Amino acid sequence: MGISELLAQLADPATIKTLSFADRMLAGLVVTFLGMGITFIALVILQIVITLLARFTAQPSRQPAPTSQPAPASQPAPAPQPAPAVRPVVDTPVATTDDDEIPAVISAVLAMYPTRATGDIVIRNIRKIDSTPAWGKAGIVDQMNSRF
Amino acid sequence: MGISELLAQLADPATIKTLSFADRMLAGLVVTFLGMGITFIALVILQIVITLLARFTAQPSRQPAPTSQPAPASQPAPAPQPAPAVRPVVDTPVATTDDDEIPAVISAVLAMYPTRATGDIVIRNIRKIDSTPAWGKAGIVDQMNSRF
Amino acid sequence: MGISELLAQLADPATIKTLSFADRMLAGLVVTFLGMGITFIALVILQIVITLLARFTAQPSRQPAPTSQPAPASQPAPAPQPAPAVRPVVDTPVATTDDDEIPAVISAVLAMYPTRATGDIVIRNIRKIDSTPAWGKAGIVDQMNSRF
Amino acid sequence: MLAALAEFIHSMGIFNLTLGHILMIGIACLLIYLAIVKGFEPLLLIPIAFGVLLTNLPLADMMAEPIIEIKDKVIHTVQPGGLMYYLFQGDHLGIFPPLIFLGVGAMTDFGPLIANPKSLLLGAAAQFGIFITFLAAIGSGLFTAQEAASIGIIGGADGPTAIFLSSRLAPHLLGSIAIAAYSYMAMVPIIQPPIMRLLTTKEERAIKMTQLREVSKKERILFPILVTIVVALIVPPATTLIGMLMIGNLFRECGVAGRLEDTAKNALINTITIFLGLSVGATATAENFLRVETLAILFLGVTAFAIGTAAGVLLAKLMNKVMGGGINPLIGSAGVSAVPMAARVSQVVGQKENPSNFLLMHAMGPNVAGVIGSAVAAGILLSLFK
Amino acid sequence: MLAALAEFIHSMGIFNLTLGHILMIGIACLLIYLAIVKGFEPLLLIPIAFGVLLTNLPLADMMAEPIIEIKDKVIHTVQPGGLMYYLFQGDHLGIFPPLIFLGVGAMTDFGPLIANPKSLLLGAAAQFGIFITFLAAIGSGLFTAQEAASIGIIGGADGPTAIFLSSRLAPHLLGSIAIAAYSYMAMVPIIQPPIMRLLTTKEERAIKMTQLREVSKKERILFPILVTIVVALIVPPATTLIGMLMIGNLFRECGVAGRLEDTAKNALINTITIFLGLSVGATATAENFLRVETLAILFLGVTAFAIGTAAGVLLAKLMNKVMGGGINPLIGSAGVSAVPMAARVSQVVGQKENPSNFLLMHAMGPNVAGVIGSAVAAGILLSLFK
Amino acid sequence: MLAALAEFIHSMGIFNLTLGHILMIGIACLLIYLAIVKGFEPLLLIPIAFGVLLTNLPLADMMAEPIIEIKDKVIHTVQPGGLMYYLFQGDHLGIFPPLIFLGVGAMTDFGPLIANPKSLLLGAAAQFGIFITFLAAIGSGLFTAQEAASIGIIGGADGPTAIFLSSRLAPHLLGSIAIAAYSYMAMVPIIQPPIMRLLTTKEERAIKMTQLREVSKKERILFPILVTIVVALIVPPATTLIGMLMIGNLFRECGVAGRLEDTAKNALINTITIFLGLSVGATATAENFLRVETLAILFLGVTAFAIGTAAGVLLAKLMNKVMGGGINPLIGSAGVSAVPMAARVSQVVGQKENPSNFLLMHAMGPNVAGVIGSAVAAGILLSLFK
Ligand code: NA
Ligand code: NA
Ligand code: NA
Repeated sequence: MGISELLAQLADPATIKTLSFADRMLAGLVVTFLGMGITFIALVILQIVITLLARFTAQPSRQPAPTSQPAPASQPAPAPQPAPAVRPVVDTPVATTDDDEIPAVISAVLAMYPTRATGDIVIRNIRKIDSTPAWGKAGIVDQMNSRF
Repeated sequence: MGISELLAQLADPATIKTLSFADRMLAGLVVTFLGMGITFIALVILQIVITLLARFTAQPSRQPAPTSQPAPASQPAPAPQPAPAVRPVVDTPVATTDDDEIPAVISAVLAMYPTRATGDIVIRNIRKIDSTPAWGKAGIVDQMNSRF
Repeated sequence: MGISELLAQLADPATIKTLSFADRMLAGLVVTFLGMGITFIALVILQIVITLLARFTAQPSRQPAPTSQPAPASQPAPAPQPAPAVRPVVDTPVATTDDDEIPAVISAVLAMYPTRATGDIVIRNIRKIDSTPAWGKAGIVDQMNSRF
Repeated sequence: MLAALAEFIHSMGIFNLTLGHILMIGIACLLIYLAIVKGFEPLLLIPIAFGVLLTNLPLADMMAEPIIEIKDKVIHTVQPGGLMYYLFQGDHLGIFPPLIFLGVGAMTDFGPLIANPKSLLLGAAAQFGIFITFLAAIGSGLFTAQEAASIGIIGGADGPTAIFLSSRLAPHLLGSIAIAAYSYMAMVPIIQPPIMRLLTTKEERAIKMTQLREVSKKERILFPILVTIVVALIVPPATTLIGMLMIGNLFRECGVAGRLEDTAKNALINTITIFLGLSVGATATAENFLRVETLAILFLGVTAFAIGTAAGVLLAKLMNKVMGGGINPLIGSAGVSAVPMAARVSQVVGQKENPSNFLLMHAMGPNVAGVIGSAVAAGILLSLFK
Repeated sequence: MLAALAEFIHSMGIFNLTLGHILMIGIACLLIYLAIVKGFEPLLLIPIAFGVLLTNLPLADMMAEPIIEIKDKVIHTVQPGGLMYYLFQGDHLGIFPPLIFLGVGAMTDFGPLIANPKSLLLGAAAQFGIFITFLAAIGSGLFTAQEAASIGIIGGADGPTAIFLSSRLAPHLLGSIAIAAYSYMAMVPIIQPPIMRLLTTKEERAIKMTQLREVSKKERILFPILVTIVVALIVPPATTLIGMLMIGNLFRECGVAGRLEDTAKNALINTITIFLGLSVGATATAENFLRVETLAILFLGVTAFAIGTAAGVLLAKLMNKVMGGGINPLIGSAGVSAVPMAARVSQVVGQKENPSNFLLMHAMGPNVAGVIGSAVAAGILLSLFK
Repeated sequence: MLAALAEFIHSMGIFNLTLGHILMIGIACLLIYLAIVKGFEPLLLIPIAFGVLLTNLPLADMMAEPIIEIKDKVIHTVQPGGLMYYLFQGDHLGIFPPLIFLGVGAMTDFGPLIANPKSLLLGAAAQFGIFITFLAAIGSGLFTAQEAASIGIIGGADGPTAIFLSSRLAPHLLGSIAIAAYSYMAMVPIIQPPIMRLLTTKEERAIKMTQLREVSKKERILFPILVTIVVALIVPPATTLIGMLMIGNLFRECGVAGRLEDTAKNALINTITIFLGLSVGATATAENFLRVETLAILFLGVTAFAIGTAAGVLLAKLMNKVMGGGINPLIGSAGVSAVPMAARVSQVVGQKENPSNFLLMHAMGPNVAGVIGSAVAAGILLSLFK
């Protein structure tokens, strides 16, 4: 019995019961090799593609520091803080340098209040205007402004 | 004709027209007694269960005052205010003591503006971080922090 | 062949291929006249209705100035500013006079921060309480307040 | 050319307009007026009224059924149905009302009920309106038992429950019943006070109630789970409504599912409300609505509200006597549900008699109990007449 | 083992990739580039482009039809369909475009139109593009009347209307038509100005318009109701689109349904936009899209835009002459819809001629009138060719 | 009267309660306890547990199939199905899991993976758990290949992938598999650390990693497009999951679709989570769940997690040796996904050894790679066993 036929019998719920333990294990091992093999091949190709991507999009001397320095909102801070049940998070969907400073202002205003209360709130509402004003049309405003 | 049979005839749109007024009313009364009876039984059992629940969850000496003192956001205030068309409501999904104070700060900031304007706004955006940062995983963060 | 029949043949994917170019163009012209005619009729009737509407809802001496002076949130400002990528927009679903002033206060607070950052944010969260507190019931609160 | 034009003109709505259509468009406009200007349950009456309007515009065919074809085990839609037909499937299949209950549960504070479980008795008593009206509808000889049950449920003062029950028992009456239910819920401040004053003495109305105890978080979390189990074990057909109400409430109270609570009580319930309102209104076509039965439904519906109010007040009176005082009978009327309007009515009527009286939180107990009570009653009617 | 591996390798997408797939993947990437880098209607072009990408990845079968079986009055799905198949049902059954209109209505301020009802004439004139293009498509001999009507509607400059009409008349062209419509809507600032300058004199472009009057709340509330009734009575098949646009606007203007307005113009429209965009894009398979007809559609589509623009400007010119001045012909081009881009183009072109000129609010009137006009035209085409 | 009452009483749930029901209700309550008090994945376990509760309340029939009738090319629903039946169609037809992935993509920052593409190897290695467990399940003789594949995928530590695969291969095990997957994902901080310590030396755990490089916006935008194309060309059946994950991520990174990102990661994912959780839980009826196979699934599931963890750590160890150091093997365990819990575990275990060590961002790379890896593995299993 060839491997292909064995796999076919394994895949058919009607015939799998007829396989011996050894056959089942053999077929299972083939699936495991095939599966892990393809998984590795797929992810290795992805790795190569992403590595090439980095090379092709390399920017000579743009100072990228501020762009990504503030940790994205959806990641927990790495530092082991003293078990804070909740922490302030600023959900700015389209984070830019300036955006990251706005919450600081608001937080400063809120910090006028004494206790740890400010540590407990999340400013979730500061948003870029990008797609807000007229639905489906905003993206092109810049284009227009630069054209005329 | 037994009561069960009468009820069956009442329930069948094809036979209800054949019932006399007296039969219809009799059947209807049975439904009323049955219906109100079961409704009362169900809610009385619920009453007993909830009363028992209170007994089993009784806490000896935890001072619960501040937890529920502030009226939940979704209930209109009981006091008959001088017909305010709208009132400020603070929608804090997971209300805690501290949360209830944050809006006070913001309101105070807003109150720098003179007229009744502040009476007209709703601060809806102060939220606990509870489940915000990484979807579906936040609940366990405390558990981890306490474990390690 | 009458116009109706011609139109019927045009509308049938099976017969349109049998029409001559002249017939197709004739039928197409009929559709164009009919289409533009009905479109104009419909919109002219709408024009008349709206004009009458204005007459019937005319208010003698209500000073309407402040109601609509602030440009509605969903329209970009007309003035050609020096290519601002994004501009502050205040999304107040139910705009009233007072509402329009609240954002000014908040903006003023934010403006304590020096750079152009304030020009980049959108305050989207100031909302009237109208339908917030108890779902589906708020609209009638005024009615009650005025009745009792 | 003229023939083509004439043909087109005949396909215009205006040349197919009947008196029935005009009347129904008028009713739609009246409902919009009541919703916007008078503030009658606007969040539901506006979509319902617009649905009535759309469905009565001739030839718009918003409720048209799709034509399908099954070939080689694949379903093809040959001609799509109307938008309202598709939205209506959410009512017809019983999907929308429980999803609305999900959101209602996420908005509801059952604390006053947990603090005072006796409220449940008042929430039960107010369901008398449902069954007495059922009896009257049966007696009238105009309706089948299924129709009578659907009419009675108007007295439950709970829109989603009324729509859930009547979509299963009497779908052709859905429009009239929904319109009656929401209109009367909006008119609770007009319907209830005279009945409340009639059945109570000045002294009773002035009774002050002691402040409710604190309710612990543990109780709040266990409450929805226990209610679901208890109700489902007694009246299984009520499980869908009660279960969704309670999972919504569990999202609210558990403290770790704020995201789900937020969506359940905002985006989700609003979306479903628009769809449900429009499609329920769209069932009120001229031929369905302009009948003597509709008048009977409207009359029986207001009767159901009145009887429910009276039953609640009378039981509260009795409880006050039996339990040695301390219960203001005015809170009994809140048992009809119509959350939170009926509880506010108790508060306002009570405060007129005694300005230092604050009944609101006490009335919220029977008020939310009335929601559970109506769902239970609907479950009983379903198991009897489905 | 090697045989099994070989078999597996043959089931890989890469060994089934055709030139058509590669071209379409290239087109998808181009559209994503235009959307993100050039800002072409990103909210719709990104989902559409990604749908094009997904549907052209071989063997992914995202559009596979489900296989069902009916046994004992119960439908069983034997093999589920692809995700895009299910999402596409929302387009195919005509559900998504009206829901998008619901959200658009909740976002649209019809004030400028109410203040200046003459705008409606310009909104009508701009529909010439639809019908002239229809005529050209018919003349070309390449298309059936249904296909020609769907191509013409690109000139309506209104995505949901174009998708609604073509999903009913020519579903196989849906992908090309949607891509053309949204691309050209994004290119309005490139297409329109030369035509506008060509057809107007320097003096006309410099005309200043008097400020629009205030619009009362009552007018704003009655407007959506009246428009629905009037349009539906004249062109019943336009009721679905116009009705949903107007109920959305009523939520916005009535002042008591803020919750519904909020959901309609945020969570609901965004969700539908994602579903509609992806599934419309997924109809653009290589075999559907890589045809000479697609080139014809792209060419006819831009023609439709140009003719609509010209018709609007010319009628505005005429109105200016007939009505004794005061109407800047530049606002006529805004009648093609493409809200609010076309109105901004009027503003910018006008201000170049006369920096103290503010045409934006005046152009918003024809702009929103163009939305109504296109829906009316779509209704007429539906009633002629469905 | 008594007969009627007796009949009614027999239709009560409590008189139809079996031991199986009681056990399942107990399990539901235990899951709710774990979710709320112990914080085990509450956003999914609460809906799942409530679904288990609802489906095991006798006679509630929440999963009842609808009865339909086809007459004149129109489908009529004669008797509506249960609410859970309708919600379950979203799982059964494979619609909900990819929509959850859409939201997950909108929430996920793939930056750490782009900065360090070697992470992908670790994300691949951790999938060993899936296949070894598949082998064990096949060897046990208890399961078909379809069932064994569905059990193995628990080791992917990714809820939507597990539900997507098992809804297609072994729908009857869906409840047990989902419960196992989410429970073990919540228990990652308990399962992983001992294995990680066992397989690494103190020195290895103390290795400090250099800071990750900046990732440009261009890379972030191109990444989701490239991943979609590459994965789809190699494993077409993975396209649905990976494609939706990546369009969600594109919304997030492109900077011009904030509205869509916002809805995808809030209203939409929350709604789908509620529906998916409830309906997946509702498949866990007593007769489906209370079997020896469930115990085997639970045991095999935790084995899969353990093997995946070990494989990740061992490959990281190897990479550290081969590549000349600088790779802390602790980040390998994060390859099982369970985002971001597994990455946090790497961080915490590493910091115990060396308090100045910050592995979190380095572990996020394998962590998100594990999501891609599991979807690829699921695609391979689908193509082998569908
Ligand atoms: Na009630
Ligand atoms: Na248009
Ligand atoms: Na994984």
